[in-house]
Amino acid sequence: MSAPSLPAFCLRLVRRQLVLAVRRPVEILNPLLFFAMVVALFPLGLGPDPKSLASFAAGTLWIIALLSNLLTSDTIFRGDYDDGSLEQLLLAPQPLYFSVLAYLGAHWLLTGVSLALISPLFALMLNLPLEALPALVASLLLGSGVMSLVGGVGAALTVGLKRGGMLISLLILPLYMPVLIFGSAAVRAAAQGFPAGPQLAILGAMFCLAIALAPLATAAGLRISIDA
Amino acid sequence: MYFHDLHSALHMDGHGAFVWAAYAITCVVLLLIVVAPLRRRRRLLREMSAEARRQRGVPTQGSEA
Amino acid sequence: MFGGLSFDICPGQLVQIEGANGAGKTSLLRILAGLSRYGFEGRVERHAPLLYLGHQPAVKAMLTPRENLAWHVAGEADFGAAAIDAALARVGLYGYEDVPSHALSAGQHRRVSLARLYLSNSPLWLLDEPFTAIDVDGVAALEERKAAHVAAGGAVVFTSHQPMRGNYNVRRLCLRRGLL
Amino acid sequence: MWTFFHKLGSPPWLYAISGSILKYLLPATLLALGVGMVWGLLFTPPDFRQGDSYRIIYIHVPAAAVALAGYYVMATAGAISLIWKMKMADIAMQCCAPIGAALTFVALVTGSIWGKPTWGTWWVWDARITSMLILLFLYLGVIALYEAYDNKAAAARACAVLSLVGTVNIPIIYKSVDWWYSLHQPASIKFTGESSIHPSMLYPLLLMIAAFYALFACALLLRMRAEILDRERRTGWVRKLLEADAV
Repeated sequence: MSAPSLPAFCLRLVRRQLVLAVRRPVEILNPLLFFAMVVALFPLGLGPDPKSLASFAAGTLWIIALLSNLLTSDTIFRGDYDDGSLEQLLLAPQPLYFSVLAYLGAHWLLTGVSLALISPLFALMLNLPLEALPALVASLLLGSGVMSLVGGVGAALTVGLKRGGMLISLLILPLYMPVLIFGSAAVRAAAQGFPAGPQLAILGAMFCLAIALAPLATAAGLRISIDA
Repeated sequence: MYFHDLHSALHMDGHGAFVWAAYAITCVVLLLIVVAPLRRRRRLLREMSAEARRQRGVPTQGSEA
Repeated sequence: MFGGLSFDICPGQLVQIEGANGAGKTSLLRILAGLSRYGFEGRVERHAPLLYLGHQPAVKAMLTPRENLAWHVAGEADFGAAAIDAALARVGLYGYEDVPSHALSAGQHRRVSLARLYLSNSPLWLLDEPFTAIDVDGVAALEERKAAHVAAGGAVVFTSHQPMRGNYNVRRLCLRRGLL
Repeated sequence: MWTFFHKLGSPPWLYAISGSILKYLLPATLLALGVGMVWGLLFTPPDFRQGDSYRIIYIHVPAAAVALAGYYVMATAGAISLIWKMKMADIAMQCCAPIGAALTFVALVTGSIWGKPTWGTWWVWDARITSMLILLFLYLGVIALYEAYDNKAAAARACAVLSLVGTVNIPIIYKSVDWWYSLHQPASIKFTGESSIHPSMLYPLLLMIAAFYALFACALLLRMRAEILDRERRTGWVRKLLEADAV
């Protein structure tokens, strides 16, 4: 018998991650719940005036999405590090670059995509104009992909540490900033009736760059963490 | 020198406080990044020579007298 | 931790690494496996695919033994469901294939990961404390399996404090104060 | 070339050569800093628009330039330590971070102090200031990651990876912050163009930039020497050095 092909192995890894998540649905729901609760905080803090909420909505939604992504990124590798699965993955004959890509892809599907899909609901609660909804979903889809990939680097570098939770935010928040800038700008442009295409194109470019480079750094980080 | 006297140099048309404060803070930080490693090195040397002395043991004094 | 080590492991050898706690048994095994690549000076040459089983059994509580084992061997080849069930039966997990792993004991988790030994094609096995949490019958079966693998031209390196119970031809490496 | 590279990797050689370099470089640097500061503070004419507050430029711009360059030095050292497993590169990388963070801090504080008389507020979300702030975060992240690991060899490699990731990101961050600022820029705040700087102001600035680079080199070497001593304290050459020192 020969080793399975690379795509088959990666698909299998994604499927395993999804099965694991579905068996413990709280893990999928927690970031969404977090998103909903923080959305509720903003009117309480800023006042209920629909106009002022609408003017902040684009930035607010993006910051909350960023935070909920950040909170989940610590767990990407932690479970597998603790129970020894990660060692086995490192020893598998398949190149780690692609396994890592599969891991991060699964994380993106579970947090980023689900968040992007329900975000219109919360956008309406914050009085974001309807025209901006497609831009919001598209920018969150692309942006959360970048954030999952970059977050994977932070997760890989801190997975061996007992207290990684706070540290990972220090490491990756500065790297999230360009995503935030263009993501919220896309939504704001759409809300003001301008085309959001350029910003989305830049987010797409960032996504491509992250796909090419982030798994390299993540794989290196995992090898260091396993070795330490 | 551009300024006529010490007072005008300190005052700088009302901007003196800002300018001198900025220079003072900079000097302190620059001094710190130079002095900190020097102090650490001196402390290390002292530690290590103490360790070496411990390993050699207490010198036996007056054994020949 | 240790220095001046040099040895070859050839096909047909059963090697036991012994040593007190903290002597570096696990570290040595991880270096051999290629998990530790820094922090030591020297060279490890591997000419065969290897199978490494570490301290942790890598069993996911939310997956069944069948799913766990299928994932463990997924990198190697696509074994059918029948082969996986057969391997689970060999380690005494017949009838437990579909029970969620969190309902199983630590020894049974260990058995799930040891079931790989009945599937794997890798000639070189590196086993870290394989007998942990395994009962007497299990130990005997495992010893037999290792002997069979060695007889078939494979090689096994394992760490353990206890000598093997059965009468096998074992090469013993003793790590004592960093030396062999 | 290769023997030089090899020597660079040897702690005793680096310790000795850095000692003899520092003997001349450190006094020269301090002298240049002193001269530059006095020159900039007292011997240059004031800017016709900003008056005397522009004199902060002589510390702000060099600090910012060297802080940014320091990150690239750190990332380069990190890459060398990852690729060739060179212990000295490891040490250099780890020693860059606090110095770079300190210089970034200086740039931010002086920029903020400069902002008060010029713009009337202590802090402006100006593109350059914001980028410097993010640079400070990047430095602090590297330091925090290094401190979090117990195993210092692994810490150095983790920091090397992080600083390389940061290097890829710095241009992206700078460009995006720049774009973001130009989008939101309030019309009232405008920086005086520096391209038309008068030579009488330019020369002290160039001197200060050179002095800051030299200071970075000095601080880096000093830190590396201390770190080398600490890591190599059990080796023969350090023992010998101690004995020679004690006698």
